[in-house]
Amino acid sequence: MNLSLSDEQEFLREAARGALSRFKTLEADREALDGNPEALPDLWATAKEAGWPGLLIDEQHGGAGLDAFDAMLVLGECGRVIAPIALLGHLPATAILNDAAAGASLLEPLATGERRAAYLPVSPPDDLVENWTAEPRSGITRAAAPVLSGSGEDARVSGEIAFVPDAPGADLLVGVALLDGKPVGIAVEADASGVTIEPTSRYDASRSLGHVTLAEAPALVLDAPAEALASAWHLAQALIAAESLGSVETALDVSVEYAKERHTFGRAIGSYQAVKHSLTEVLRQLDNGRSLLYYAGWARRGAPDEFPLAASAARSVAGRALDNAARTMISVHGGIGATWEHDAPLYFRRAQLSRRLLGGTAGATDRVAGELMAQADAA
Amino acid sequence: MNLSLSDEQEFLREAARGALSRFKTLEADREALDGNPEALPDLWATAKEAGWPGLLIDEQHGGAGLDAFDAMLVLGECGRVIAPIALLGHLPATAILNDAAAGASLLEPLATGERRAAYLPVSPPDDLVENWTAEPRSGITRAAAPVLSGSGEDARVSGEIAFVPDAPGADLLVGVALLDGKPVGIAVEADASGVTIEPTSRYDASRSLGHVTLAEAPALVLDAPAEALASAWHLAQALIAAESLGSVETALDVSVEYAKERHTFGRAIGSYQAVKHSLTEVLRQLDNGRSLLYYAGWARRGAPDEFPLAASAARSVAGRALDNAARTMISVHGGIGATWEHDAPLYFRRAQLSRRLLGGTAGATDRVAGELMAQADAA
Amino acid sequence: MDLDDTQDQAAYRAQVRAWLDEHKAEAPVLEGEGALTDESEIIAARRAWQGKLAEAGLAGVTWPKDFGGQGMGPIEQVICNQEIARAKVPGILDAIGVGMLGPTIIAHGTDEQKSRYLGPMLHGDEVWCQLFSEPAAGSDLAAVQARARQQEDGSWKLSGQKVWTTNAQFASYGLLLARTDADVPKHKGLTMFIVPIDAPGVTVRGLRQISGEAEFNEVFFDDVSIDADSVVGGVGNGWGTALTTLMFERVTIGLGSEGLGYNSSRFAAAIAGQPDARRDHEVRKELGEIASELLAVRFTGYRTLTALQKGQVPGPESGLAKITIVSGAIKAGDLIADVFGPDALAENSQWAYMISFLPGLKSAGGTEEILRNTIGERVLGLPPAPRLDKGIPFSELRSKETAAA
Amino acid sequence: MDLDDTQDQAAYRAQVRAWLDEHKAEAPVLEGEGALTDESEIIAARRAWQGKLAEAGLAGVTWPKDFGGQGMGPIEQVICNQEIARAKVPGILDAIGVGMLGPTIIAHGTDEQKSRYLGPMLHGDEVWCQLFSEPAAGSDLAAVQARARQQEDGSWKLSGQKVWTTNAQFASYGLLLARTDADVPKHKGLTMFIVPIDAPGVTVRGLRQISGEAEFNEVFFDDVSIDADSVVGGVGNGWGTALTTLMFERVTIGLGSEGLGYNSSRFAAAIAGQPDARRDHEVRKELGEIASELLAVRFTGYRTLTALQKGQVPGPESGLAKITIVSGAIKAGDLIADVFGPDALAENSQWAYMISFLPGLKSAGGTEEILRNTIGERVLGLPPAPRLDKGIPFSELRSKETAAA
Repeated sequence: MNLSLSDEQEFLREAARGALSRFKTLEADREALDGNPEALPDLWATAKEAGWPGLLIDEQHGGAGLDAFDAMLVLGECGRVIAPIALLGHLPATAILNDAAAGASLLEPLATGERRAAYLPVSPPDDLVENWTAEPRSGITRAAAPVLSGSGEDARVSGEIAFVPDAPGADLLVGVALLDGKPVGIAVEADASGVTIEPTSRYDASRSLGHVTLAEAPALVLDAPAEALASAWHLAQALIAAESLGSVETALDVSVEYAKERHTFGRAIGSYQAVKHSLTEVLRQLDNGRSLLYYAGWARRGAPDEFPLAASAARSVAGRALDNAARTMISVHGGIGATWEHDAPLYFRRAQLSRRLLGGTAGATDRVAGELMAQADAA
Repeated sequence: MNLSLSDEQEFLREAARGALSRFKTLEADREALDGNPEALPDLWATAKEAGWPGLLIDEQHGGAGLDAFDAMLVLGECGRVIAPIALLGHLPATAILNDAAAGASLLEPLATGERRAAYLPVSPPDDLVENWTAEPRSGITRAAAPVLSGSGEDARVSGEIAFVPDAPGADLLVGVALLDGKPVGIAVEADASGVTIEPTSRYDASRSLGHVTLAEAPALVLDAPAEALASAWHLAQALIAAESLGSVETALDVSVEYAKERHTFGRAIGSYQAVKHSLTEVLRQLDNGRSLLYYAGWARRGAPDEFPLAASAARSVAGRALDNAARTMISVHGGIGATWEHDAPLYFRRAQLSRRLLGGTAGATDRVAGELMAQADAA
Repeated sequence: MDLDDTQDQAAYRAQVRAWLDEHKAEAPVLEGEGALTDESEIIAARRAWQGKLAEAGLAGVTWPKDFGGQGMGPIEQVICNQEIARAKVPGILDAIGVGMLGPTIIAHGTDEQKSRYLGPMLHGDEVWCQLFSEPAAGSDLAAVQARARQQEDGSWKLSGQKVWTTNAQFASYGLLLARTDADVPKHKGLTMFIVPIDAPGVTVRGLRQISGEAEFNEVFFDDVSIDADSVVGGVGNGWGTALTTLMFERVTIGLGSEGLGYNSSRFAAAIAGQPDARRDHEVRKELGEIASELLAVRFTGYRTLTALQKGQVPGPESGLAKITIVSGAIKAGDLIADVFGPDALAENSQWAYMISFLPGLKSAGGTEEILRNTIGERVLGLPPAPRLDKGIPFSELRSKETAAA
Repeated sequence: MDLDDTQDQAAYRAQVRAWLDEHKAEAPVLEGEGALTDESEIIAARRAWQGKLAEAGLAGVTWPKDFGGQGMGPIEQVICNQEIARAKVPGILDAIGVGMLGPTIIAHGTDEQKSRYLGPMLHGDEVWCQLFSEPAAGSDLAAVQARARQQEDGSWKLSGQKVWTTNAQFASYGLLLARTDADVPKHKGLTMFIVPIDAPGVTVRGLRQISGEAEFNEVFFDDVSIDADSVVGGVGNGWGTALTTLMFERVTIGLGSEGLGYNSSRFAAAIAGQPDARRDHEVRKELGEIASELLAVRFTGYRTLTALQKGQVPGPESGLAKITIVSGAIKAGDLIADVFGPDALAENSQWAYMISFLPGLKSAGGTEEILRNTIGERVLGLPPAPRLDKGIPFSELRSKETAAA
């Protein structure tokens, strides 16, 4: 029984914090929101230096051969400073390829970061929805997963997946398609015929999104078990949870500092219960979220059956935590917290968008209920 | 534009408060919980004296010819002291009979209170549920409404309705049955053949309930339009809302007094924001609920199309207000508020049960959404 | 209990409606077909329109006749507001001046001030702004630091900064709360001034909000000269004068229709447009709860109006309506964005704008926490928290705070 | 990062499991088939069972060997708890004594006290209770008024009232916090005593809760004589001694399994039994949110355990777990009663009992408000609220409060 970071993990986290501290990411986000996306720093170079692209790829293929929890530590640091970095799309994609033993030629350039992959979010079935479903362009009804036809050289995939994180500029698209209703892992070259990636952005300029359309696009069929394909979805849930909790940490730190300094009616505002208790509530949610990150980080290999539950629960708690932390950050700062020049709105925008990506916080929460009731049925 | 009480209404309310103050209803309620239901005072005699049974019956038939809002004022006073009084069952029943011009022989003894009626809760269709449905014994799925067969002398009704307020001891049961799928108003003598009333009680000893079973019971078919039958359901919603807000008033008053007197860490606990803000929240909900009582009270005659919306909204807000007021009453009082001898648990028990009767607070909330979306469609 | 007009009220409504039917073509178009886009054109058009409304007696309905008003009651003001809304034309541009600042001058101003300022204000020839809040004096308004020092000739020199100022970018005058004596407790050393915004040393800077739009301004005062006769309500009486303004603010809110367009019908219509969402129990529960509370606010408004008709002044509890509106609209924004997905967060989306606007509104005019304190103490009679600033000269406060920290 | 046993831990687990497999037939049956019903029989049986557990080394696992413990670490204690739960047999009866009061005596008691009291406590021959809280000293524990006055012969006379006392109805001794000097500030004039519950002048009265059951007791002391040698930790050091007990309370909670049976699986199983409810999005959202938070508490426990293994003492943040458990269970009760309808509120329903029990639990051991204050100040480093009772002799406090009111 040991739920603490290893020295290597401590180092990984500190190194990430150090590497990202060299960039003024928040200022860049604000400028990008103002219509200058080119203000965003190219953090992929930093990721390559640090070896993050290969975090989940076996060492034999040039990766670090680490696991979900290590990746979550890095994402947490990215979330702290709202770093515009393409790992949320890249890492689940590499996880699928690695599980599929996709081979050196495919894996090595992705491990070094020479090439970048993006994960096409397709959610696995649950106790209510029996199909694999894709992110829809709009609304609460999920869309049909892409469909695969043919095989080998002639394998073609068609379908649309909306709001794909980090799709613009990706070299390889990795996800799931249905062959006669059965899920199959696929990899599609971004520049292949029939592939369209419509870059898009919503509310949070630091988050690069794309609507991906596949029209009879040539696809490499991966030898990945359905579990690995489902696991990638849950990994993405765990990663965005870790990223969100990183943002919560900053939101809380900044708010606490301000609450100590700002005085009203002759007292530091942090001495008032309304402020003190709302900040304590942020801490409570953060602490619960952290515990679930440990659960998810352990379960992916330690108890794969529980990984869907663990990752979904982490996403559910982390999503609500960031919602609340960002709103609390604004209100603790009073009117000034709602002004353009302040950092609080950047965390608020991040919260608003994250909540609705990758199936949404609500989708993860629903899956927690489904998984637990399935456990109860089995018991 | 005048949203205030008339002098008559002020008088009606004061008179009710005075009449009920002669009874130790809370002590009696606690004793009844302890297994001595006979401790509950017979408040029907008081109701008769005050003329409450005839509130909604035309003067020509011995009633007061007043409207929903006046009845809500009386129910509010009953809620303040959690009076075990059978008006929640009687008044909607008399409203149906009065709208159906059921005739003097039926109406007069009910107006004087010589006889007591109980309303069989059957909810009208909404935008999701196209049938009239009855209170179920258990679960979230509503049961089928009773069915009528035959006509005139031979009219017979069969079906079950669970958790009928004030059914035990009632002389007449009034409600809705379906004839070839169409809603028809019915009145059934409680002592008629085929009628079974299983007295029951849940958590709140001051609330008399009964499971009513009708097996080919002879029924008087009423000449009441479907609107009148639906209106009775919404009237019941408005009445339980008013009753709940009366309970909120007491819970708030008692909590505020205690918060002024009780000291901790050298200060009255009411000077702490945590206590002050939670009591202010109870006031906010109470104030919103009151406004909606005016809306419902006005709409039943002033804008019948809006009565379902108004009554449902009042029930929705009042239900949440009582939930929160009772829990706040307990927590403001600290540990002692959760002890048997304290009054707070009585308001808590009332809140827990009321929330789940007559379609539940949740059902009313759902109808608010349905009504508003239907309005939007029409606009 | 009755929501209908009396005969007189119906007659007045008919009269207002008739005028609007006849003149609404002259009103500036702000939305849809052929809407004005240029900011200054919009302002000019709205000022002209306010002038016409004033001529017709549809502005300052409750102002005394002597000052160009109609000398009518709050109910007529509401009828007027309702008819203007019904005619789908803009209301007056300077609602802050006519609703709050004018009445303050009527209550506390000198005859000269009344005759000089009220007319142009009512007709929109001179727009006004409220210069109360400061970076370090928002919820704690009496902590204002803007400093006015009297000169030998009786005039004043003003320096300091104000914030959250609406309309300052095109205002002619502002009603400003300044500290004129720092050696007395903070509520005592305040004075209210009329300040020309075009005076040398006044700088107006737009203050961008989360949406990126400058919905408020910061106003800086660098050694600005103010005439001796621009004091309103007497030197040292600034706090009392400010309370009058805030009271009229509550009245204005009380008379305002349901919260700033955040009403149940608007949100229900949005959800109704999503076939799957409208049948989802979770969505319906959220919508039902939000809508019930917002519906309540409409009738709370009617109750306030009833009280106003009886000459009662709305108390701090009217702040509860603001809390309900803001928290309800925030929940509605969350729900709608969940139902529409990321598209609800697109740049041009009305929902994205609302979601961005609300967090600022939550703090505007005193945070929710301060509102709840005031209501808990003044309405429920709960004891105040211990005050560390009671009876202490303002000049010594900060040092005391730092010591306490 | 790893949730599995080390070899040593696995070996210990096997050993504990083996003993339990062999002896669980001797454990008292408290539920289902042939369960004991008579209260006194149950207590007697559970005391005997605690004795057997102690003999086998399955009680006081972390106690030093000298006092009959195993001198093992927190992890072994947890393994022991887990195996006892797995064997579906009751744990020790006197968890409060063995978990909190014994360790306090080990830390602050005299050699005589240790040799006299620890053995019988561990074996369940003498059950203990904690006599700290009073009607006017709950969250503000240092405000205890129970008064102990020293006599010429060095013995003490005790008068006062304690409340929220678990197990007092069958306890032999209590650890009691009393005021021995009212003329010094309230934290200074306190002393901890060992009090025999059968002493003349001690009255134990059951305190019924919302459910109607007496889950706690009130204990009254009327001029009770206490020997001089029953002081624990020295006269005037009662506050420090009490803090030790509260620290061990947090450790016990940290080692405890997920909150008092309020866990995600139990609630999910209840909902799963309702075919319509389990497919309802609203119900699933509620369940999912509640369950996620309760799941987190389990792993927060493992994190606490990891810290304990490293010799770290759990800080006040462990109170966050209590807040999560209680608020989660309250929401679960609401949800389940909504799903089952009024039947969930029937007398014999486990849910009705839970719904009735939770409001009291919310206040037990310090209200949530006080917990949040403490965490905000000690964990986040936020400044405390102004204290009106700092440095003031206890005897003068009440008058000051009344003045302030």
